[in-house]
Amino acid sequence: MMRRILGQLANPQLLALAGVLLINWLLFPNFFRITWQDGRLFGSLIDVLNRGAPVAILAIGMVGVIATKGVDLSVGAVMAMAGAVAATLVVAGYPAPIAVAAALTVGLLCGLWNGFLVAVLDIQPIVATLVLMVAGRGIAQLITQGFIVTFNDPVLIFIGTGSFLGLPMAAVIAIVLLVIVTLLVRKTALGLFIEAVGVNRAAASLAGIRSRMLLLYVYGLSGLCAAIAGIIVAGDIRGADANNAGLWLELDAILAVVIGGTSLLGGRFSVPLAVVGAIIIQAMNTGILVSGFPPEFNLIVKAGLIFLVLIIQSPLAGRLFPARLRPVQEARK
Amino acid sequence: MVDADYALEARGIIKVFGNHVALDNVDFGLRAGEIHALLGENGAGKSTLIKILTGAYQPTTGQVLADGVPVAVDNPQQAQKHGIGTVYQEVNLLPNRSVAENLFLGHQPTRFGLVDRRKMERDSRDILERYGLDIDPASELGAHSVAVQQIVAIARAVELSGKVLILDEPTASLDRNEVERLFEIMRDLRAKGLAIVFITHFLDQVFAVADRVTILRNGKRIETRALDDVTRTDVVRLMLGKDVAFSGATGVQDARPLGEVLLDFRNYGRKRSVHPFTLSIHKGEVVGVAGLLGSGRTEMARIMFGADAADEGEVHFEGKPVSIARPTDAISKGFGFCPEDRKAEGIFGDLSVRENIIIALQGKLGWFSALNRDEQMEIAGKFGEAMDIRAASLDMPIKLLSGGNQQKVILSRWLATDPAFLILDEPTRGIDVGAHAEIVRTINRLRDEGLALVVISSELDEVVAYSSRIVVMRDREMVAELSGKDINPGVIVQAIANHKEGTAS
Amino acid sequence: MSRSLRPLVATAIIFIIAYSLAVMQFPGMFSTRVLGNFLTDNAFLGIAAVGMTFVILSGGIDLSVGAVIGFTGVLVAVLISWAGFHPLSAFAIALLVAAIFGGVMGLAIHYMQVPAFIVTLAGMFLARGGASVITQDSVPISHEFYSWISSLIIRLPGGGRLSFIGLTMVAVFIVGALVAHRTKFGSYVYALGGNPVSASLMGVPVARTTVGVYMLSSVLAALAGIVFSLYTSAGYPLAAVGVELDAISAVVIGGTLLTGGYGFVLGTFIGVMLLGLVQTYIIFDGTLSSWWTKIVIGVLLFLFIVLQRLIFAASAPGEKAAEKG
Amino acid sequence: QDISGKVVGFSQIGSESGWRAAETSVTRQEAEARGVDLKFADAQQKQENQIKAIRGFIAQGVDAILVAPVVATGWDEVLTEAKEAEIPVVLLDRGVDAPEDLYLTSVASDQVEEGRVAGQWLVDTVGAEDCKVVELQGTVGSTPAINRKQGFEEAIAGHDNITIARSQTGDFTRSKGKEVMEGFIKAENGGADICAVYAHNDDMAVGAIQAIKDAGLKPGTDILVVSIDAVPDIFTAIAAGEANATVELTPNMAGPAFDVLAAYWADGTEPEKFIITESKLYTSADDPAGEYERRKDLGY
Ligand SMILES: Nc1ncnc2c1ncn2[C@@H]1O[C@H](COP(=O)(O)OP(=O)(O)OP(=O)(O)O)[C@@H](O)[C@H]1O
Ligand SMILES: Nc1ncnc2c1ncn2[C@@H]1O[C@H](COP(=O)(O)OP(=O)(O)OP(=O)(O)O)[C@@H](O)[C@H]1O
Ligand SMILES: [Mg+2]
Ligand SMILES: [Mg+2]
Repeated sequence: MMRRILGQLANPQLLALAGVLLINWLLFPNFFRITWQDGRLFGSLIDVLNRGAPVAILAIGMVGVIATKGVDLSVGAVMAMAGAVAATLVVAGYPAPIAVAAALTVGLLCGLWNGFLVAVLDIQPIVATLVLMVAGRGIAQLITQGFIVTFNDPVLIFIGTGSFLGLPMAAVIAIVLLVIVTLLVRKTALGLFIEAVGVNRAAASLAGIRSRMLLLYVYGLSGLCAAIAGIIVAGDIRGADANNAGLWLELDAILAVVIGGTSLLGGRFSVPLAVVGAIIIQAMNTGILVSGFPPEFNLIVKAGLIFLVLIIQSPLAGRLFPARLRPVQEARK
Repeated sequence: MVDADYALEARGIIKVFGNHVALDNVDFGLRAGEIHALLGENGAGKSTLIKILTGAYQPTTGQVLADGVPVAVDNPQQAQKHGIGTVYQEVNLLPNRSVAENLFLGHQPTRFGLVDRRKMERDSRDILERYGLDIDPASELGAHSVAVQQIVAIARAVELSGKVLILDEPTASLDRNEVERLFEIMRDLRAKGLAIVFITHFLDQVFAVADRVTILRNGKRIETRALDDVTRTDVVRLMLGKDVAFSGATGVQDARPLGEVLLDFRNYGRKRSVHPFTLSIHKGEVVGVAGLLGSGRTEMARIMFGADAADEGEVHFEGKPVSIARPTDAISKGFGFCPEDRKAEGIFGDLSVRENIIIALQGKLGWFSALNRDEQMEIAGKFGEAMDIRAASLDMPIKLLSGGNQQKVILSRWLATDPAFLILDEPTRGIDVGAHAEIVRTINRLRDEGLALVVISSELDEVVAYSSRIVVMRDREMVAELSGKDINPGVIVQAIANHKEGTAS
Repeated sequence: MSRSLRPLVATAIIFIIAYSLAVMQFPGMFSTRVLGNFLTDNAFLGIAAVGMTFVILSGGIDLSVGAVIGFTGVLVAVLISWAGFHPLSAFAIALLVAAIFGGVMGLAIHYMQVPAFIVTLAGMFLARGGASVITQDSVPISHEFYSWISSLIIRLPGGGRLSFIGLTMVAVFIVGALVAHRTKFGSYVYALGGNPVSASLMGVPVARTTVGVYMLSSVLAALAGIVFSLYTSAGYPLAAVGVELDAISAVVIGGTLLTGGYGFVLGTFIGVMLLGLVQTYIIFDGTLSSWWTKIVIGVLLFLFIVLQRLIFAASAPGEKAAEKG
Repeated sequence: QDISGKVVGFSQIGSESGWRAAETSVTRQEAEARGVDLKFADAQQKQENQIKAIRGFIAQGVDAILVAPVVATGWDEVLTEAKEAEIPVVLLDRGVDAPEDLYLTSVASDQVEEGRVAGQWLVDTVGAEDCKVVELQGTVGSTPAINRKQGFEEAIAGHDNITIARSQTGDFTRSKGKEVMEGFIKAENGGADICAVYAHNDDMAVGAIQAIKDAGLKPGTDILVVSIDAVPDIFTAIAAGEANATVELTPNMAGPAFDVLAAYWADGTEPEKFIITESKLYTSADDPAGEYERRKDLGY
């Protein structure tokens, strides 16, 4: 038992996270300092959680999609749409719960639309979701008419910037989602079915798995997660910025999932590790910020990180490292 | 053992996958002008050995020699340069490209540096003609049946084999005539001095063409002998490492009373797939389905299971009309289906053996009543043992198992759901004698336990052995239903061949 | 008609219909000027899309092309304007750098067995970041060679002009089509996209082909970058952001299957022209906000995909009809 | 002069910020007021799209073209084409590196001056006290980011008490502005060391203000906030004492442009080559609440 837990801790994702945090600490000695202030925790690590939350939430939705051998490129655009819907509704005088519900519904519908294209019309996921990726942001702009729709609704603002038990609300939402989704896939057979569909959809159908419904759910969840992230991001800046909200975040989310060890070819997946992936990305972003690096280098550092993580995960490294450093599944034997 | 006139030789090959030794110090020599059969149970290491000979795998230790000289075969391309042509076990061509391109990929004729398509297609036509295939070389390979694809694969390998031709179960999806033609070509090539490796599970075929035989068991080479020196029983004994009585069953068609009707298909059919057929299936009987390749047996099975929806007729289950429009409908009534194409439709390659076994049961239970790990282990362990599934661990990915063991896993998957009706499409294809007997025994046992079974098989002896009735398919139509004394190969062949010139053998 | 040809024909027919409808509404769109502009304005996109076609045919994807275009523009501009290189030697250097860049991505994809999506995403960050590190400014290029190239214009009656870069694109398409359909390399690319395992067992040099495909894509992206620098006489690190998505859209609209193995270079040409047509139409209309461009392109993508789905009734290779429930 | 019925093409950069959205709607209003048929094309931040749009306008034979160029370089060829087609071109809000005879005039603010005004305000405000400034840059490589940085640095040059301690890009957006500011606060001793934040646009400043508040500090007092654009939301902040100063960039570039065009069409009057709009500084002394009301319907 102990060995198994140790084995799990020694996986490349957590090692990478530790590495990034260590570098941050070297560059910025106060990185781990956390203080209590105005009823909330305050510090760079908390920022990592808070800022990483939207991508983590996207990754929670994305990981299921990727496990079914799909990908959802539309999440960034769906974030923009959800934010736009929530903001325009509260500005038009609707109560916040209705605005939030409407935004979530829009996200869910977008997800189901993607699921419909993938599951029913059998369109390759990249293309299917490319449609909403392109059109979705346009629709979001149509809703806001291109303006940043600002609001002062306390509920939305709380979702974006409030805190609960000292933790930023965004991080709390991400953690709750992580727990719910992890339980949902691991305590039921959903996870197994998702993996089965990802590995061999034809065989899954013949084995009595309703792969169409499953894909609909999975994409629906991804859309829902995107909407949640969209509301958080809008609440954070007290405004819906259809142009920039979630821009290119789909790539970060996919990256997070891949860093989390889920193959883009579908199959085995892990929700917690995808979230770890999101945190790694954010830890690096925050590290660049606090260490005072010139901004021109941001992208290069990011590219470097990707290669680093990929090299650690690749089969090549498997041969160089002792077996116990390799991913969990193999090490378990 | 060292023999200078070996055209191709493997010496001291050890191949380890993870912690599984697939080949253990194997020597294998191939002379020019011989047909050398390579035999062994499923998972004995035959395919692995030839993959090493052809550069698809690298040996952990050991050497490959051509004409007595050590050579490095780092990839299949180099093997081709050494004049080795190979048909791998699965049809491994490119369904998205034309037939001609599949034949010539890698060595297309060129003019001014560009591929000369006209010449390529002309040459292809000539080549295919030798195999009795009259198809448009420019057509997409994927549009043709598995059998045609198999022949194209063989033709390609023959074209590439300047010196050595390797055939890993090439006959699995061919009919008698096609097999005969393949043998002619093999003999012809042998006469021209080629060295040929032939892997199959059909002992008849081995004795029909091969000169020598090498037998592998559990990754070890057991024997290499001239075929003249051995008998069938010797071979089987060597393969299994023990004596087995041939289950050369002559049919248990004693007039056992049939159970009550479980399923009743009435004018059941699907346009452009299967003509409407009428068939009732009783509890405790095996209905065998015979027919030539492409006669629509698989399609019939698929609509019975709801994998394709029927658009005509009706079906009654236990006397009541039901709708079976999708596999879940069928499964909820206790159906099970082992598909013909194991790799594409049967196994979940990356999932564990355990998950592969429990998945249908779990599908039936639904998401919320998930089996926990221990329950899964118990179920998988039970069937693993009952079916004698040989896997290092139930947690290893099923894709690492040999074909026969994969088939047993899929059968276990359905048995775990406690089915009332099983459809088995070619359950014994590409399976060794031991596993074969195992599966036939299982079929018999299930029937005796009161299950209804539909079994599709191309091996007439086998169908005859366990079927209570036999349905014959031809041109996507059910043309005969045989029972009682009619259940013998002769009658079946008659029924298949009826109105067709010269197919009866 | 062969199955894989049908989407191509459908795309071509739709282009003709769409263009006719547009001309009916705005007769000005049927002029040599607009037609000439189609070639010139889409030259860099077209060239990059040819590379993308190869990548997609091989079953991969290349997200780095937009960044490589931007990087090449900056590199060329800096070499010419700051370091005083002759444009031709600057071009050679840029193409070489791109070849190495693409080659490394290909090596990583093949030997590290990492999905192309991720490797080229890292490549995108690297190239874009590299460009901003070299300069953050837009660097103008004023060299007589550039003016000379710009002056190479065939004037058509009716105010139209066939520019050097437009014709370059046409040439790249022709060569691309020849390579794809008439060379061994081309057949290897299709083989890889069809089934990499089979391809390898059939003796396709998988490593070399993979590296070659990404090299080709990067080199063509660099060529597109050069064309872009000729087009704007400058190098700008933020140039061509998101062009990879336009290129992918063009390839998809042109009837190439994103899973690889099926498609035509010519289809991509029509795809590029169709995207250009949408933009030109919206410019002619002149009342639509930018979000309508996005929505229309999204809708178009959708229509095409569905249409191709209907025509190309069989599903992706390997996943046959067992889909129910 | 009456210019109604004229067809004018407007190639806008995009709608990436509140200010730009306002410019678009003001341009539309101005066109409508004058009866001009405005053809609008939005380039989504891409120069290639702008070139396409201009070519499209030329092919349509419009009477004039307005361009808000996304970058300064690369316009020679397409402007030459416009000139050959005898279509006057007016540049809005940014200049280009092209021969001056290729366009009629350029209506723009002086972005370096904007930075300078902001910097000067800071110099005047802090006097001789030491002041560590953190800077929120615009999109890396964009012209306004480069110019506004330059102007600000010019203004504080020679005042050794004022230093730029940290400078990162906030991509001109609120959310990035907020995130970057959070990082700055952590890096600078919980914000205690920061004396002022200079944001290249108001959107980032609004984000930064929230970050400062979240850190338990008072924006406008503990940390001075100065930015550029003068969008409505910053006036709300100034009125609340959370921001200190903003430099106006007027969204009405089209008004002067149409006036110039009207004169040009009437009798071929060649206007001045550069029409510079005013870079006016607004602080709490300038009736921020009133400014907010004046602007809130302009479409920011
Ligand atoms: N890539 C692989 N990784 C791990 N184990 C493998 C791999 N390929 C084969 N094996 C294992 O090696 C053993 C030999 O397999 P091989 O495919 O050579 O058997 P075979 O004799 O061809 O069997 P069959 O008659 O079923 O085709 C099997 O136990 C199989 O599980
Ligand atoms: N006359 C024909 N022309 C073209 N293709 C055919 C023809 N008959 C059958 N086929 C194709 O051959 C394939 C094999 O058919 P099917 O699977 O029904 O045969 P089967 O009797 O089950 O044979 P098997 O022994 O392979 O299971 C099918 O894909 C079918 O489309
Ligand atoms: Mg084998
Ligand atoms: Mg069959």
